[in-house]
Amino acid sequence: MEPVKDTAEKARGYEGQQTGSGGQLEIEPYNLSPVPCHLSPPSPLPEEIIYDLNFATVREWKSGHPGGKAIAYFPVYAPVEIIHACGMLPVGLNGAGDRLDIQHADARFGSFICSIVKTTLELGLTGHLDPFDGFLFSSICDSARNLCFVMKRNFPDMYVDFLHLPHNPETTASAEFLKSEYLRLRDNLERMGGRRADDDALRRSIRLYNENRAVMRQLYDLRQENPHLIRASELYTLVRAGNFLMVEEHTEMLWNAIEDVAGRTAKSRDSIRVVIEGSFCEQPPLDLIRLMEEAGCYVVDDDFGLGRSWINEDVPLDEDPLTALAESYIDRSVYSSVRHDFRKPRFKGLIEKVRQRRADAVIFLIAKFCEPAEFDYVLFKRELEREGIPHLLLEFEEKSFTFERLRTEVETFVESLLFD
Amino acid sequence: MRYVAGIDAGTGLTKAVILATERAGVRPVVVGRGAAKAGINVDRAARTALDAALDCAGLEMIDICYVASTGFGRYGVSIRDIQITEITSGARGAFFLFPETTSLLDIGSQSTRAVSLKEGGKVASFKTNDKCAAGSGSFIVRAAKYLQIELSEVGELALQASSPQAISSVCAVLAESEIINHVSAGVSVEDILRGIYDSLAERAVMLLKRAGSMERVTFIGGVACQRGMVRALEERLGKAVNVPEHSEYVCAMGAALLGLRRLDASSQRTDAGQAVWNSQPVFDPKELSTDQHR
Amino acid sequence: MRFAAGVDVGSTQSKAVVVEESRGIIGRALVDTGANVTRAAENAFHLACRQSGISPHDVGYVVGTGYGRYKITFGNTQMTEISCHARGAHYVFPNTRTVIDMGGQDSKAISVGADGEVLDFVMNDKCAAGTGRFLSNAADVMGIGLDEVGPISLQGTRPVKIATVCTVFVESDILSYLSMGKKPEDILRGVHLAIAKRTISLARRVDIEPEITMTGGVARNSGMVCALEEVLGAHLQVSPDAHFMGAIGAALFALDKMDQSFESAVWRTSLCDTLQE
Amino acid sequence: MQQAGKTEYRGGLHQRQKELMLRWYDRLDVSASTGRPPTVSMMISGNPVELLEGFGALPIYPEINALQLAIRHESLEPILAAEEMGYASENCAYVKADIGAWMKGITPTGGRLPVPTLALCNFVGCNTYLKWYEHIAALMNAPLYTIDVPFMREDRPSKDDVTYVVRQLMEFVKKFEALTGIKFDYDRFKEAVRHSNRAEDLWSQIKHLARKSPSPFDAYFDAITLMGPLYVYRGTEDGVDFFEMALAEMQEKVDSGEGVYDTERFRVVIEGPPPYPFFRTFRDMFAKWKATAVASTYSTVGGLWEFGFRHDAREPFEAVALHMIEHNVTNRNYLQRYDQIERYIEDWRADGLIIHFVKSCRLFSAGQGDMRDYFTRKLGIPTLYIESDLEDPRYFSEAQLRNRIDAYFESLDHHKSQAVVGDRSREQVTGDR
Ligand SMILES: Nc1ncnc2c1ncn2[C@@H]1O[C@H](COP(=O)(O)OP(=O)(O)O)[C@@H](O)[C@H]1O
Ligand SMILES: Nc1ncnc2c1ncn2[C@@H]1O[C@H](COP(=O)(O)OP(=O)(O)O)[C@@H](O)[C@H]1O
Ligand code: SF4
Ligand code: SF4
Ligand code: SF4
Repeated sequence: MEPVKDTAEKARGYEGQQTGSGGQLEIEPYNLSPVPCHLSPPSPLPEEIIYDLNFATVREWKSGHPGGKAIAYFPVYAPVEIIHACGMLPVGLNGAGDRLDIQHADARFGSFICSIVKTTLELGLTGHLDPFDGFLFSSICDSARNLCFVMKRNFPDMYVDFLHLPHNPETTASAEFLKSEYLRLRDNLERMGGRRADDDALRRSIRLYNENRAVMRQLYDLRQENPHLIRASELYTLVRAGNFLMVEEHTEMLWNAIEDVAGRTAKSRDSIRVVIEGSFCEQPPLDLIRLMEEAGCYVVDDDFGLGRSWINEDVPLDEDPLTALAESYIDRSVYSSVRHDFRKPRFKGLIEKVRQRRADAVIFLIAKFCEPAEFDYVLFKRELEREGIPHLLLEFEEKSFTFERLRTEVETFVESLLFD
Repeated sequence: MRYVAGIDAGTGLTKAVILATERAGVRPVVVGRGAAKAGINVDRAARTALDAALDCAGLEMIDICYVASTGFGRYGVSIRDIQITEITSGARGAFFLFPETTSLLDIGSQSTRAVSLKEGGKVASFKTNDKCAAGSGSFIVRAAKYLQIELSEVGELALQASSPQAISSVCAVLAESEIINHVSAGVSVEDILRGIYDSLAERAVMLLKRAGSMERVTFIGGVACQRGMVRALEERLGKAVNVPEHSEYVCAMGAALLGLRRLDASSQRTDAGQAVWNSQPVFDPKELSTDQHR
Repeated sequence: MRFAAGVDVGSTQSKAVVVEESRGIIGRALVDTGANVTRAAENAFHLACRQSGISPHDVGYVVGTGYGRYKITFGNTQMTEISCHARGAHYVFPNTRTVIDMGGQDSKAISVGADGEVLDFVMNDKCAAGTGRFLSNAADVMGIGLDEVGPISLQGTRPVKIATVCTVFVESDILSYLSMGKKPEDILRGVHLAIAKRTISLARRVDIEPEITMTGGVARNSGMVCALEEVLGAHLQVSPDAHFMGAIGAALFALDKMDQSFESAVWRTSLCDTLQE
Repeated sequence: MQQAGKTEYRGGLHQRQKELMLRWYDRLDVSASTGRPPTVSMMISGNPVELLEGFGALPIYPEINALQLAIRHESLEPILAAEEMGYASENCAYVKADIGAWMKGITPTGGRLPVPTLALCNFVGCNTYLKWYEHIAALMNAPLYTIDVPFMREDRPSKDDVTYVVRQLMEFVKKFEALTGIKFDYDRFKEAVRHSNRAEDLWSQIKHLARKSPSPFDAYFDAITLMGPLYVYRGTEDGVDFFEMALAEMQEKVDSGEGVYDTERFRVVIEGPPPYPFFRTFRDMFAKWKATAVASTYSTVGGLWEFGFRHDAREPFEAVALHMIEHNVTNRNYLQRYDQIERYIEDWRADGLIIHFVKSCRLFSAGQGDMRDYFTRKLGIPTLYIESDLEDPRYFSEAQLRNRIDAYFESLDHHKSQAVVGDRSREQVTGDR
């Protein structure tokens, strides 16, 4: 396929550029010490992994696991444990960033639709998703839901499934319903060639993911304390890389990173501490994240790609595993604009986050046409204003690459908080 | 006497202002102004504008202690000591001229910005039209070109409108065909222009509302020197707005003011909060974003 | 001898074409539309007649098309430019199956049947992004004549990426590229490619099948044709009359209207029905 | 015989519809000051209006409020008001109009609207509903309950799906009992289900009359007039009477061979909601070509009955649950919608499909390009794709739409003239029936 070479080149371009634009920051460009994992040396940087539209990590895993299946899930709240327990590789779809020109998908999805929906279809239509054996969507928003069925029509030979995540946690029926939904998924996966995911297998997977999430939380805490030691873009790529790796490998990668960060010294800059909200699904370009740091923001918390880290605490191991998973979605999951829980409004969650991370401000980094996030902004805004927390709304598209206007806005925002 | 320059590298015009002040704490005065058409070379336009301002003030480059740049091309001004966004500097400039200002409207050639201010002329919140150029100054430039009238006459002509004709198209470019329709339907140029101003004013008020308060509006930017627009805006707001003389220079002046503060701060005290502006690395947009793909 | 004419009143330019009974084109004219649409249409029509060496009174039937078609006071009826472009393209290149039309304010793609009838079509949105206007603007900003932008862009080897699609915002993009020291030809090439991608992604909504004919004023821009071909990976037919295609189609419809020997009676009746409204 | 220019059906039926709707608004006005009867705000899609009958409660449909504003050209003001609050220009304009109108105290009739006793988010397909109700609850200070309805991700709903919804319906009943102190009247509920069954049957028969040539009514523009009573009065005797009257009138027209226009030149299927702010203008664009919509997906948002589903009084809760899960267009997946349209085109004998892409409604629109692709490429059905909005007048470009619609019919005309030359007789025969 034609775009293959192009992408590899671009990935290298990014690598070179990391030092280029960051050259004036005090922080040394971050380098992973070689991870002793199953990847062929030299092991790729997380940044290469997450922007690799050819999914080299997936191809490699598959060649190492003959007959193994890879399931791509649309960004958020996917029960990766179940896929893992079936002996499959769960892979989070990130969209395509600015690495792919949308040529076909625009025609299928018209205006007013967010970019990730289009790039996902485009990836499929251009054959980039060939390494996968199935797609998993869930009830996060109307666009994503319709995408699921458009994919189903365009890829009739693929396993395409849709999970209905409950929106009414007030009723006890919802956990039961979700369990039945998870059971259905498990059976479907088994039918398409997965291993039988019995309770033991499920528990094993949950344990692995519990550990992974714990390390991730640790990294986030570390960053909150020392935002000058670990850059937002760095942490971002590290966490994101988990979408493409087997969970064990990723956990190891994170442990290495923690070690590495602990050994760093840098002097802290006078920047404002911000929480980033609204980038849970479509991902902002890496340069935009960098730009925010350069403009004087320390990102102390974010919801970038809730993909992996969406359960706040450990999933209990002493219960029936599927019930434990279902209850975890309902009671332990991270809030976002596409998870609905009327027991506790989202804005409370945001205010809590701001306080806990000692942030000065909130930046809403919202994908253009992401309706759930746009709706929530109204209530978030109301509440932040009541609490006197400054905030800024920015819109991005994953495929944008010039940020003059955004730069002006972020700089002004920082100036308004720092100047005098 | 100390002289500080502010340079606003806009998309249409590059403007420079020179401020003079005896010592810290004394209200500075504007001693020179100059402008140049922003062309391909931002730096050259900045120098030309600054030279014009220097001429006007009867000064030499060597007299300038500090240069603050602002505007779209702020990173392109090589002689700058600091760069500030046009929103921050516009707010300062407006506050300097009209201390009662609660909100600021700045309509330039491509962008419209609404800012709400807090005490001291600081920015409380702001909104810009980032998705679409509809409602900005180029709308008028285009219309003037199309109707074959001088840009400087547009504002006055619109004041003579008797029955304004609404323009519904949101797009600066597509509005042309609507204008044609009106012309061929025999609508007078005055009425069309007023219609354009009404639609610009509507968008501007919308933006102001989104940015926050609208109590005391100061209107700056190139479009503010068009009286028809001021009138349309006042009618829509239902109250008078402040329009400074030389409205297009307000951002440059605001930048100079902030530059002056910087100068005072660095010569008098160095506390951490201020030092950031020195320690903060100056990024050149060239190094970022666009270039990396090549 | 009787004649028929088609007048295409576009947003930017008005075109008129006169055909004779044997369907040969005998005159064509192009004027800027400007502020007075009706006058522009008249001017174009009269010029075309003069060029054909006939008097406007010799013209038996006039079909108006284009965005200003309802303003043509002397016309006998109107057709949409979609039908007209399809017809015109089919007349010039009988094997045409797809028409890509780029004008001053809109771009469209039309899928054409064997008889030149419209099977399917798409048009761009209510936004000037990615149209001929975009190009004229870019030309203005860079101080280059409209005739030159295409040829210059062809010399570009390392096209820049243009993110903005807004015709107004593109100005500042161009300026910042210029100030970065990018070469004008690379910038223009970037602009052309950006529009080409946009247009093709629109055009993919219809079946793009060979032969593909490009029509409209932008077809005169060799750089754009080349960019479209590159993005599409297919050859485009461009007639020297590309700009007049809509007017040609309209003139042919006008001829049908007069021509008693036109086979499909039903087609004509239904056309008459349309006219009555 | 109707004139070509006269495009809207106005008769006794229309009058009756108006009366019914005004009466409903009057009762809401009374409730606003007295608190009686209690009210439940809910969504049209798969609305469980029968349950309210069990309480003697009245429904409030924010969607109807919003569309009324749009039809009266009053939607822009509330939309702008909502945008000032921070809503994005892309957000569903229904929500913005409804919330903006609430904040500004604008109502469709000028009467008052009560704060709902309960904001019931019957989540049937559209994720925007969830946001809408969250906002209604927050801004109006109304108690909120959500009924989460599993999406149609497989061909048929599973037992778990039905149980899940039934349990929530029961919880809603308990919650509403607690809120109002009114005891749920099961028999009245059953009675309402029985009425619904009858009204649905009549409605379905009416829709099937559109299979005749000429169709006695326009299943897009005229059907919308009939949809109000269907949602508000379905479970009542008034509703049944209304639809009996409607069926009789339509049948009469069929018997006399009367269509929407003097001649029916085109039969089309329309997908997507109409542009309410320009309802008339939009309709006239079709009238010009004497094109009748013989079926539409939009008229099935509240329920899809023409393929056989009826509420079953023997298992009333299950019936309500099934209606919510399976038998309305919003909770059905995209591929099921393709099937539905395909059946319309075949069984209602349509010449083509018109897709109206509504910018701010992703439920309908996300993926309509693929739908277009499917119908043109896979099935070879002439399809027109147009864009505007159902509520926001700013997205309506009259000249552009007219251009597209004209071009579409110009080409459809050509198609037909080619195909019909030998086929005229068939139309004649069916037309005479
Ligand atoms: N002589 C003039 N008379 C009236 N309006 C003018 C004049 N010169 C410029 N303008 C208006 O001012 C706009 C430019 O405003 P400005 O604030 O300089 O923009 P920017 O900062 O983006 O360059 C032009 O688009 C035009 O509408
Ligand atoms: N000589 C030329 N070279 C290149 N492009 C041209 C030339 N003349 C016209 N154009 C392009 O054609 C466009 C007008 O196309 P046209 O089909 O006449 O549009 P419309 O029908 O809307 O008036 C202009 O905007 C311009 O970009
Ligand atoms: S970015 Fe937002 S709108 Fe798009 S798929 Fe994700 S949640 Fe849905
Ligand atoms: S509508 Fe006009 S001004 Fe707005 S983005 Fe499009 S071209 Fe630009
Ligand atoms: S998005 Fe569409 S279906 Fe959902 S509430 Fe809005 S208009 Fe209704």
